[in-house]
Amino acid sequence: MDRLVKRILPTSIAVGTGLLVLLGYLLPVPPLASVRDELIRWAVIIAAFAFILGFFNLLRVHSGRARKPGGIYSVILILTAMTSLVLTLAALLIPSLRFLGDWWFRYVLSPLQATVAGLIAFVLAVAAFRLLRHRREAGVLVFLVAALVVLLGTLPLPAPAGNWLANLRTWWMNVPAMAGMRGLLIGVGLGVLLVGLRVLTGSDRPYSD
Amino acid sequence: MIYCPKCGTANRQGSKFCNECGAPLPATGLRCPMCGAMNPAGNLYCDRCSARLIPAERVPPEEEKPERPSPPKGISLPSVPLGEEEWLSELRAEALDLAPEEEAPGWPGELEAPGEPPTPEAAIPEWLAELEETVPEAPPPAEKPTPPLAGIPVPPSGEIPEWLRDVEFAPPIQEEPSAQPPPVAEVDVHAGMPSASTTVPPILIEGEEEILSTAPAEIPDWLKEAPAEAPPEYGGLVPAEIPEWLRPLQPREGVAVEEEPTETEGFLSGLRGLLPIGKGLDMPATAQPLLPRAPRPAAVARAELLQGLLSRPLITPPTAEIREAPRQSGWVLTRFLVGVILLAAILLPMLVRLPLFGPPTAPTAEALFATVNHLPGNTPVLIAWEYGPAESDEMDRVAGPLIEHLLRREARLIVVSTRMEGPAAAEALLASRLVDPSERSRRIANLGYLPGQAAGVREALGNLGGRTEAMTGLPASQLDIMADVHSIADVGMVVILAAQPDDLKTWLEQISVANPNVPVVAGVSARIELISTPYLAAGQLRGMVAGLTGGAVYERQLDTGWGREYEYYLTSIGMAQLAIAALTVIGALIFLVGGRKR
Amino acid sequence: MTSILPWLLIIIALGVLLWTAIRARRGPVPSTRPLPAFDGLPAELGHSAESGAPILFTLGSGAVGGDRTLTSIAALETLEGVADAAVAYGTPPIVAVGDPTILPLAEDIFLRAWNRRGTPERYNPTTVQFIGIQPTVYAAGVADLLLHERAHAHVLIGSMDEEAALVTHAAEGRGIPQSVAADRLPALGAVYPADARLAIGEELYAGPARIAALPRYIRSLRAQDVLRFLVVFLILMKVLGLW
Amino acid sequence: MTADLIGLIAGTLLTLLVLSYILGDNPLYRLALHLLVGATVGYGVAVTTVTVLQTVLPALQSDSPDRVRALIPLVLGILLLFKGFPRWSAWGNFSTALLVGVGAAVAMGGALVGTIIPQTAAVGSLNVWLREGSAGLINGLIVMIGTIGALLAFAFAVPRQPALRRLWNGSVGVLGQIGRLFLLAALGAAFGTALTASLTVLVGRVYAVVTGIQQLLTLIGMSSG
Repeated sequence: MDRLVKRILPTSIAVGTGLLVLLGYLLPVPPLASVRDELIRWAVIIAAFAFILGFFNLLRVHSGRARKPGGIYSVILILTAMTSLVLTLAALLIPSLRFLGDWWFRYVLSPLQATVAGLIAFVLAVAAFRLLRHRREAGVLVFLVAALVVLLGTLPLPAPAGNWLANLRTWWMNVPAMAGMRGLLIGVGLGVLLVGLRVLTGSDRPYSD
Repeated sequence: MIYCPKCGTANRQGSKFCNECGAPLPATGLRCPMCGAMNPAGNLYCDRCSARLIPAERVPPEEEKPERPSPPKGISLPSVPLGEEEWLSELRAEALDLAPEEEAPGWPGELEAPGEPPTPEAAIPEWLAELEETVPEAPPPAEKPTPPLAGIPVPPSGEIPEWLRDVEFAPPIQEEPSAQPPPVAEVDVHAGMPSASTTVPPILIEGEEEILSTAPAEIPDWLKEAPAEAPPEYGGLVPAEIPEWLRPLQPREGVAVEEEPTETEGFLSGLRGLLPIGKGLDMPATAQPLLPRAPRPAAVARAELLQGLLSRPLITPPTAEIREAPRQSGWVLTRFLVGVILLAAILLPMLVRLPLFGPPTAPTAEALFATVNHLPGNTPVLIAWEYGPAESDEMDRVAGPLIEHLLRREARLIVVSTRMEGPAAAEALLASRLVDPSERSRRIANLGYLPGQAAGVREALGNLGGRTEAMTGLPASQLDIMADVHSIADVGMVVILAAQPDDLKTWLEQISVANPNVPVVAGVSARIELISTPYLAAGQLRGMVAGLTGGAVYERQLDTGWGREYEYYLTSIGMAQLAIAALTVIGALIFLVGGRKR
Repeated sequence: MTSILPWLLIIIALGVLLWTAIRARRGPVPSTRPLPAFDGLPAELGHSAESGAPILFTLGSGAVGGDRTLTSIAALETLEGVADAAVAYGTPPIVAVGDPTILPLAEDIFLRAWNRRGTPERYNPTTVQFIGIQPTVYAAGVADLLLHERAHAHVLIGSMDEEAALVTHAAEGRGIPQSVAADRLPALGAVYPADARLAIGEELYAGPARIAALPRYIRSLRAQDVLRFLVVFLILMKVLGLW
Repeated sequence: MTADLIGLIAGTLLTLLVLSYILGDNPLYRLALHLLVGATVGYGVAVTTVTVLQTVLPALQSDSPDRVRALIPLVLGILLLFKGFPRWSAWGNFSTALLVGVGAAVAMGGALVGTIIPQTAAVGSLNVWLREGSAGLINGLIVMIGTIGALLAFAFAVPRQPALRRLWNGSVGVLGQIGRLFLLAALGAAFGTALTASLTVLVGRVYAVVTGIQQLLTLIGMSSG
């Protein structure tokens, strides 16, 4: 019984659904394709429940951290999470309260998210400055050149230098970078393919012991 | 399972070479408990001293489970048989010469002395030493058997004093005296979750009567069987030598004697007090009759103290602070300077006008402008709004002019998004670009968030009419602007606003299946320009606005009031890019000349 | 042709897996090249046990159930490879996940590891931490962990984009040794300059083979190599107009 | 109006707090960050919950086939919640198994149909190169060599027999070295584009702060004067 619940059934579920969905991709004929989409829809609904797990994990972690020094941040986080949850739910379920959700999204969520995204530019700049500190292979020069070409190529610098750089950038994007990107993509595809095969043959079972 | 001596990989029983590094594998087998000779796996008697290797009631593991993955996955921990036999044999050895000095007062000393599994402090150095000479291929702990307390599952074999086993290997213990002790490997792999979750392991030592009862059964064992090892020292081990703290636990005569297992096979048959391999497991059954008279309070106190020590966490984290690596020279400074320069470069153009850059050029954007310009009025346009607030600072300026152009062309905008924040982000921009808010219901239908990536998109494309308007909550079929739009087939144009490569790919793939001949254009982030250009070349995209530059070009063609903002932006970004390029080159030179720090 | 190609690839891959499985019995198998990003991990684990400070694992934000599932699975398998030893040494890592669907799978790894140790009661439900949904927010959250929690080393393995730079930046500032394995171009571009041992692209999928070193992982690397040459062959055929 | 005013102030302030990270990690930044994490998680949970309810509930009210179709994922979803309790965790295995199975297939399908085959085809499509004449041909060849090289750069196997190994290093090894350079070319380009994109965002934020402050000043000016 134990084995059945913990091992055999899950494995058969994973392998079965997996094969069905894969079939749906490889020969997208009506019955298979619709089965595939149905299963994917299920996965979406189940994944939504994972959000609840995640939410409680977050609360658990931070309620634990709230007692440690610096716990004030965790307290703030929990409070914000609750506020955000309530406001958004209200906005989505009660049209008359929509303005609350919109306000929250527009003046709190958006600026914060956008600014953190902007910080990426800064950390990348720092990384660029320290590029040669850590990487000492010959290839790093290629990286350096590529970064500079792309960086300066986007600038609307006055002609002729501007045009020349822009063309160089376009060429770089479409030829050397393209080659590297394709090699990378195909390689990753192969990696994915094999992990997938391991899962679909039931030899890898991340969902059970 | 054979563990490669070179790299520690777990190889299946019987392989000659390591699957990982190809090194030849030792023909592992059981080590004879008597003479220490290695015997081929499956031997019943030692080749050298023909002592029995495997207890009669125990089937050699490899027969039970020919196909076994390595018990502890990962950095493969020591091979089970070896580990067991080794530290046990040394345990016996130590026990002999250390027994006397147990008289010495001071608990810790006493505890460690009789070669019971070393405490963490003792354990760590062993594998640490390994770690020092780590070669990439060789996960160190693989090579030496680590003492059980350092966390290697040791098979539930009889040699270990009972009370210790309770502490160590709770799950493997089976209550049935008859049941054969499963080889630990099996416990790990299969019983792994089941066994432990079902049989709740005995709390480290519940109730001292367990100790009191079991200790007598066991302690004498290794004391008594000493002669089998080295007769001369026997004198040194007369019961008189039993440390004072153990004396109360000493069994009364008679009980212990009938306790002793008698070997029935092998040339040792008839002898008593041999290591009862596996026998020791039937403790609970035999425990009852053994209960001694009410233990002396002193004994109880000691037993409790003993428990206290044993029930401490297996490894007490050393007090050593984390190695707070010295901030790499000038990290803070570098960071600060780069930050200041960056901010300066961005702010400068907003304060003083810098006629630094010529007008931006973006042929693709101009092409797209032409395409949209020829759009017949009142065309339903499906907009895949694939960006959230994190990208909206860039994407709003890519999408803005395009959206405004569409609105001017009197198009009907049907917005969907596979991003959670998509619909809200869309509302924000639409509000800013829609001249007359009352127009909204006639111009825009925001059909909201499509969960499920590709599948969600497929579903939506097939059934646009079946969705609900996110803002008003009305079913799409009731919106007059959706009156004649039921699926992708009724849409005159598709606009993909994407900041992530996957989103663009997903939409293009799905649309090419659902309705190959609807024109598709895109407004993309500069980040995915590289990945988008092939689609443009292949004709899957009829036009594209890429990055702020593209947006600016489009804006200029459209000539709305936003031109100035774009000018600021472009100059600031240009300055920042120049600054970063300069920083990169300077940094490169510094570190090239200065060489690697640290 | 194009329609049968997927089948061809799958069948050949399966064939290689089977063949190597049989062949693994006798004779040596060619070794795989070392990958510093992973090979240093066991040592780091030991050092972390020594210092009592955990290793921080960043598993990225690839949702299980979506099209980045297998990247996350590969990351999880790599994590499982170190779980047993980490648990045995008594310093389980901190695992920061960026998508709730990875959470239960990552938690199971440590539940199982503690069960194998025979002390399930020592499993700590906050070993795996859900940091945030939106990738950038997740990255910033992990960076904050790195800056303010006791972490001995940092391992980033999973599906991320350029926001990964926020994380590596933090680790670098703290002077924490780190390994990064990413398979998406933006992430790779962003972390390449960082002070980290790097595993690029499909090397990420070799993580389990280097760490857990189970024969099945190594076999699948073989198959991957065979397919690699098949693809090269296909490219050449295409150029010659034979496909 | 007042709501928008408060919002404007709040937004500008929060932006400033986050931007302060540029000058160094500090409590204000951490405050803003924790606000952000909380806000996004709360928002996400709310949106997903509502979306699921909207998709599942109607189906549940409808007749048999649809109800079953909605019920199965619902049950599996609830089972998934068992993962929150270590004791009952095993009951969630069904749900995680389905997620893993479906996800694996989706990813594999994408990799096969969406990446490996089209990309392979694109690399070797001679006719496309020739569209741009000789230059196109040269570029095409460069792309081909680069792609093959990049692919071989990842080769994991290393033959053990010395002779074979020498041969290997001579062929695959060399191509791999070349490929590595192309990989780095792509990485550098990715770095550049990522930098450009995130710079745009950063500039946007700085711009937002500046304009925000301007607006506030004007508002104060109006109220005072």
